[in-house]
Amino acid sequence: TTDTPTDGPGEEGQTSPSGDWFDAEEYETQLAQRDMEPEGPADEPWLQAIDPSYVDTSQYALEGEDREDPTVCFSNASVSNPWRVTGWITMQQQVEVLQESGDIGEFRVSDAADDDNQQISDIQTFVDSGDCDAIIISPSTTATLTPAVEAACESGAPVIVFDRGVNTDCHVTFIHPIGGYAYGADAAEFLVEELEPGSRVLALRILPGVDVLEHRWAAAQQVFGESDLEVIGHEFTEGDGATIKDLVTQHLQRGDVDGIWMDAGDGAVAGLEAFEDAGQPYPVISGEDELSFMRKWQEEDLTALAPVYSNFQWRTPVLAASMILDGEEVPEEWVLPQEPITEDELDDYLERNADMPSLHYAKFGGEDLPGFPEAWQDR
Amino acid sequence: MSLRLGTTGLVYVALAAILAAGAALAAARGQDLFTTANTVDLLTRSSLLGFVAIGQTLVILCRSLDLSVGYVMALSSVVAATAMAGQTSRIWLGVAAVVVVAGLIGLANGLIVTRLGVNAFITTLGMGLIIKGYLDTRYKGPAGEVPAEFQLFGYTRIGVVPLSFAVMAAVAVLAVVFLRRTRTGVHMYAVGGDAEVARMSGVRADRPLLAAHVLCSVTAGLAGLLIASRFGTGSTLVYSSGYELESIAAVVLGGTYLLGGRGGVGGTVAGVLILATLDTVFNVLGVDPFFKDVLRGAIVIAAVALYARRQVDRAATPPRFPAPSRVPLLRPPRPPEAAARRGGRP
Amino acid sequence: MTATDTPAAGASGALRRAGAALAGGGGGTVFALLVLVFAVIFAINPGFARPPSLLAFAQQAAPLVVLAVGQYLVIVSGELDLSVGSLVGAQVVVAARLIDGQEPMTLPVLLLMLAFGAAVGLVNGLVTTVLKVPSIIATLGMMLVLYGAVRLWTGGAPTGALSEAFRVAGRGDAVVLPFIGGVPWAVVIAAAAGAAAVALMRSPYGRTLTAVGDNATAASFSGARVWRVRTLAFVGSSVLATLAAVLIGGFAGVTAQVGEGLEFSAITAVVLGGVVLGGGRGTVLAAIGGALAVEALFTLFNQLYLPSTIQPAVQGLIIIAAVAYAARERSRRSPRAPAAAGGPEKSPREEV
Amino acid sequence: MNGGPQGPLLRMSGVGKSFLGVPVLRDIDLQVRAGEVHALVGENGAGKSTLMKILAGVHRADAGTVELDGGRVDFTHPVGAREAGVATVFQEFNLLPERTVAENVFLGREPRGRGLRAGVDARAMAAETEHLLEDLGLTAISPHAPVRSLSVAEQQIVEVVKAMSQNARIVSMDEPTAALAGAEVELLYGLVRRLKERGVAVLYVSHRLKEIFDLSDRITVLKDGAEVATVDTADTTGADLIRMMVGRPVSAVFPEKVAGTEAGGVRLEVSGGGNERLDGIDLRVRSGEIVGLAGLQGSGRTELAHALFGIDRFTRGELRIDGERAVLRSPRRAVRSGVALVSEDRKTQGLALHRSVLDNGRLVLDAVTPRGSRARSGRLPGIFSSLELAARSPSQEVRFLSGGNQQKVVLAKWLATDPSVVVLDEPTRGIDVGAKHAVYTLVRRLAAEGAAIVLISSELPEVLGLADRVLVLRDGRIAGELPGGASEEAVMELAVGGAPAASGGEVAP
Ligand SMILES: Nc1ncnc2c1ncn2[C@@H]1O[C@H](COP(=O)(O)OP(=O)(O)OP(=O)(O)O)[C@@H](O)[C@H]1O
Ligand SMILES: Nc1ncnc2c1ncn2[C@@H]1O[C@H](COP(=O)(O)OP(=O)(O)OP(=O)(O)O)[C@@H](O)[C@H]1O
Ligand SMILES: [Mg+2]
Ligand SMILES: [Mg+2]
Repeated sequence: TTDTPTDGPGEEGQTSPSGDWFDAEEYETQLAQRDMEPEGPADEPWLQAIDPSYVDTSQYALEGEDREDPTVCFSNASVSNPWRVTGWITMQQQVEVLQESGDIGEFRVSDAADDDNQQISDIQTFVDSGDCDAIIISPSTTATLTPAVEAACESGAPVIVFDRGVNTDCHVTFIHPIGGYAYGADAAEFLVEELEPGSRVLALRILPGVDVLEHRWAAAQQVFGESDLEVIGHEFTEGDGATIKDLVTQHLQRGDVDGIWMDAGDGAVAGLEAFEDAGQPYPVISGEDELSFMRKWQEEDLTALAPVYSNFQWRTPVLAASMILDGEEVPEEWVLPQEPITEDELDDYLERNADMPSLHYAKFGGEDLPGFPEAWQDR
Repeated sequence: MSLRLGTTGLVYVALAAILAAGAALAAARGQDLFTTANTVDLLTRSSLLGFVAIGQTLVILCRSLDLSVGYVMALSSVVAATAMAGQTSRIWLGVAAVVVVAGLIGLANGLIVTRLGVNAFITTLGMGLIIKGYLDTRYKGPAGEVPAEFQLFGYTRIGVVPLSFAVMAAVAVLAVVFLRRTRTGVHMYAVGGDAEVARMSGVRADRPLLAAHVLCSVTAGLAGLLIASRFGTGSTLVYSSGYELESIAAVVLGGTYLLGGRGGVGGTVAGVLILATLDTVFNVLGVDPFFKDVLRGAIVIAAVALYARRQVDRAATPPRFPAPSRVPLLRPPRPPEAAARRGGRP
Repeated sequence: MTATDTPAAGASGALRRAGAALAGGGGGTVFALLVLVFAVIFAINPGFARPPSLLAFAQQAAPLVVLAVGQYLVIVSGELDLSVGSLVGAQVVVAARLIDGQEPMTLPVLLLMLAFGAAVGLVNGLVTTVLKVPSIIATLGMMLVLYGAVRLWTGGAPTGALSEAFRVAGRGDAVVLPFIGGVPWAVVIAAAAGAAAVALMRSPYGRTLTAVGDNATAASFSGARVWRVRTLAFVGSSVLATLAAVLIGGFAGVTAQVGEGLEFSAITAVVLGGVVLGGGRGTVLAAIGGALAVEALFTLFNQLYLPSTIQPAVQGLIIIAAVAYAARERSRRSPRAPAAAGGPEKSPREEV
Repeated sequence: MNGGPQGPLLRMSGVGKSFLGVPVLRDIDLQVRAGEVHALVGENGAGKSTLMKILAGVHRADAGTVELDGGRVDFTHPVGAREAGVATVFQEFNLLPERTVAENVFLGREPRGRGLRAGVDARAMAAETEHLLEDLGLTAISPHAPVRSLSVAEQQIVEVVKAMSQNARIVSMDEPTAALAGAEVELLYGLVRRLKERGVAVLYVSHRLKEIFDLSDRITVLKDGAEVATVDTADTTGADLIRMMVGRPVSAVFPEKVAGTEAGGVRLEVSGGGNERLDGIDLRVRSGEIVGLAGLQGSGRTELAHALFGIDRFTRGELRIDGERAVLRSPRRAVRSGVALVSEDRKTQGLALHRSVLDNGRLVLDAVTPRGSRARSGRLPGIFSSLELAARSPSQEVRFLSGGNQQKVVLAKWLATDPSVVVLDEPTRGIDVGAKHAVYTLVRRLAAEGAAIVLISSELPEVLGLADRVLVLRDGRIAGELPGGASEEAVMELAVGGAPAASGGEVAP
């Protein structure tokens, strides 16, 4: 026997392996998507879709007894950062609702702890077990998970991919917010707008080589390249506050830093503290909708923006699974809205999340779930 | 001899016990540990770590250590995928490139350790950093493409046995033969046991150590090939998966003495299987991923403590005057046979 | 023989020994490296030579210095502690969750952290000494357990917040001196920890610790309780890791990744200081020098605007080169085949 | 064998060697003929081992030449020496404890099979080892046994077998009898004579003059790295040799009791002591008394020493120190009760080799009584000088000292604790005449100061010459007691169990 996916790795997708991370077409598309009005219920952004083209899923519809308590399997890349933890809680809450209503039966989960090979095995195990009526995959890396996702598709169960993509379109739907280019551009454009020409901007990145993060930086480079800002450096921090503070402190020793661009909000506060400790004025900064950063922003009245990589997307896949098993049509590529939080909205979001822990994400989108707010508070 | 066998035997007993316990726990939850899916999963998990751990065994036998294996894996997967460039005709080119590149890294490690006298811990840690720097700078993410035929390596299976596992097992057998039947292999035990004694006995102590480092890197390269074949591309980020420490844990779990000179590949394979079994069992039981780490840490410690305990017991000589006494507090190892010949002269 | 461990016979003797140490590998290499790195930094950026920059550097280096001192205790006794990174992470996360921004909780939580750190060290030590699990495995296991347990407890991501009082140690200034500026608490604390360690290593306990690392049997036959001596070293390492956690948490607040990889930095620092893995040789001052050198290298890379992706490669090269240089010097000073009357180097744990 | 009567098989001329700039060998000329047993004697640190190591390719000479059979050789690795036909039994143990006897014997030159048995041929290796052992009448040792399971004496024999199996033209042995007692020494004699018959040149180092005179044809005396003389054994006496080695006549081999030494109260008392390896040990040592412990290898002397020092404890019976009942659960307790143990193997049990002389001297004080350690260690320099320790400075690492001086450091470490009971296990093993004398004097002085002393030695004259009483151990039990100055035959009779003392009785000078 062989478990090899029959067709080779797909040609299209967000990235060609080994290619440069900047894809002009995709970049333009994402920038345009920012301004499009999404379809779907306005108060349920996780069900909205931007410019969707629907696919028929009747082939996956389960009838009668089969439809009762179907098994949904979820292969998670990891819960190794606060963003994923928040999303994972949201997803579990959503699953409870669906289980209550009988739309989903068993919810089987495997967590690959950021190990691609592990996740391939996890998916393989789901496929081999033959129990899964739908398979949800949050791939840990785009290119490497492609063969496994293809194998999952071949099992016949509907496959739902979310967050990061894969280089194939065999899945029924691929759910994601607009994307990294939009995120990076939002942040960079904000800095360009708020800073004087010639200002010095420091970029703080988490890791190299992760597509979502590389897209953000590629877009930012594009935007900065067309501006008059001076990018004095980009550093990898692994999201560690101490490293961030070290690095920023060192840059401050060598000259002014007027703006900070970050590819994720982790450790933004530590970066800002470096300015405090050095007795320098705060920079213009783009962080993320992580509450620690937003609270700091409010307290210190910063000039800041919180770009958002919509955390509420974690609700969508299970809902989609339920829809697919009902045979309802879903968007082929389910692009969720992704809007940065601006100064005007700051107070509102902080109020709504007043009791949430500091590493919680403002746009987590779970306020209407029955577990709110305890589930997110006592993790 | 008997001790080596004994320890290896114990490792397999431990493996059987863990399998049985896992199966029982799964059964209690109404699940079957030995389904095709789970068995394939278990064996597949083992093959990747297995390659790395076999090589690691060789260096540890020589009283060295290789912390660069994860980075070599990552680099090898990229080298393989870029060399193959998606073309079937270039598969062997890719394999050869990996063997050469990995071999050279191993050679560098070995030369730094033997010629420059740098501690292996630091050498291989430093080498890992160097490779990481290269990978991060040169490649921004996955690179290259592996032809579909090569993916067969990662996905084909014969019955429940994945091809990759069969290859790993074959490499293990080769390693066992190598350790028993070649001078270099035999001398690895000597160098690990006592490098000075080996030297004084006319063993060129550098050679086994060099060979071990080269072979260790090459097996890490094989693991990189497996990665490439399973991912369909080369992945730079594999280095963060912690294979270096996990392989050391597998080797020690397999009964090989961390300070060299004792142990073997047979035990290591069992050690790898134990770790894979744990993972599979945890998966089947749906254990929280963080709790997995807790359990894994605790189980590895407990298992190694068990071996250590047993070795202490085995080392004790049968008493001349048996008495209902406890194990003495501080007893240097004593020969088991000494009592029989006691009083007599050679 | 090490220059710092014996009370100097006389000033000139001390001077001569210090000179010899500097020229001749071992602990000396690291100080030479340190001087070299700083010379380059000053050449690139003369502004760095001003006290505020140097103090900021010292503040950043403080946690690693503290960790290196702890790791030194364990390494010189012939063992290794891989759990410190995880422990730092765990302690910061625990502190944040328990304090949760409430000032009055600071002191009780600090005490609790101290107890927790000591307990972790105790377990590491006892597993290594009494259960005879090699320390690299024992502490690797502890690393996994701590990593998993803390995340299990907090649901994967840190919650809560540190109090202002907690953060003073890592962030605040102890005194503000004229001309020099604020001297950070972290620097004072690290210096105190270093001084205490130097004193400790000169005390009977310290000397016994080194002897245990050199030859555990001989130490035990001389009446040392080897298990206790080593276990205390592990406790020291964990307690110092706790102190480092206070400094790091104080310096930068809580993040999910805090502490990751610090064990290797600390070991690198110690080894760079010429302390031999396997025990019995090397001084605590050299280990501190190693920590400073590691930090100085990072600073240098930064000053050079070295692309951050290349930095690990350069770091790897420099570490290997420095240790190779020290090893060469050492072997020049003591012939390679030591099996003559001087005795074979058959101490059971020569090198890991 | 070649080499012929016409020229020496081995000719070393003008050989010199320095370590760290300190010359340890100067201008040595040495010629060894085929079929000759050539002894090399000298004090500790005279350079005997270094000379052998140059021949064995372990060290390279800084100056001079080495010729084998008229051809110049310069070995850079021991493998070169072996290929040239030089086999060496080193002073230190040189076996891998985890490997089998056969693997050790063939280490570095494993036979390779052909065809199906290509690669290292373990079977051939075992068979050949078996054959070798049988040939030498050593059937008790199995080629498959891990070396770790052999007694020290057996291990030493394996080392000799390993050297003999190489069919070498020159076999050099560095103190091969240091760990051997009577019968095994005899066995070794046989081996050496056999080599001699085969025309092999044997270079033989020993501190035991009796062996030198029993075995050798010629003797070369080294002193402080220089050659003093080469003499024919037949024309020499022991006194001559000692004079040449020491450079001064040693007044009496065993110093007399210090005047005023008197046996006082019982300091150490064991009644009915026993554990897994000892049984029915009754022992009383009074202050000022020296009690010797004799016995064959493996008779349990070290075991008893360990039991007295809390390393292994007595599980039966009672132990009293100065009249107080003591349960010695660890060496630490023993030290606190005033017991000191000069252990059998100074390198693995006595010294931290990378630490300084001073640190080693302070070791026990630091470990056991940290409080007053600084003050009491102030006495160490005095102790060092009273032992005539030859070290460059108190901060020199002890691994750079010669064997005798290392032993003095061990002694100093215990003297610093003012012990009331001193157990010395083979305190003179592998040390030279001068250092031995220092140890004897020290033992006498300790007795005079009121310590109770237990002296274990494989050299019977030593025990008989120093001890007031001698206890003989056999199979873990006390076989009998003899007064000091008893005959060696009487000791051996007890040691072997009533049988008439065999030739094994005549050990040592
Ligand atoms: N590797 C070494 N490094 C430094 N000094 C050494 C070394 N080997 C030997 N020495 C020194 O060389 C001198 C001669 O030592 P050697 O071992 O040859 O003496 P020996 O005659 O064999 O003494 P012993 O009877 O104690 O075995 C001694 O002073 C010793 O300290
Ligand atoms: N800790 C040990 N490890 C290995 N072998 C040992 C140990 N202790 C003793 N032996 C060996 O076991 C045998 C019995 O030892 P024991 O200590 O009872 O004898 P002994 O009379 O002291 O002999 P020795 O002259 O060797 O000191 C001896 O051959 C000894 O070399
Ligand atoms: Mg010698
Ligand atoms: Mg003995």
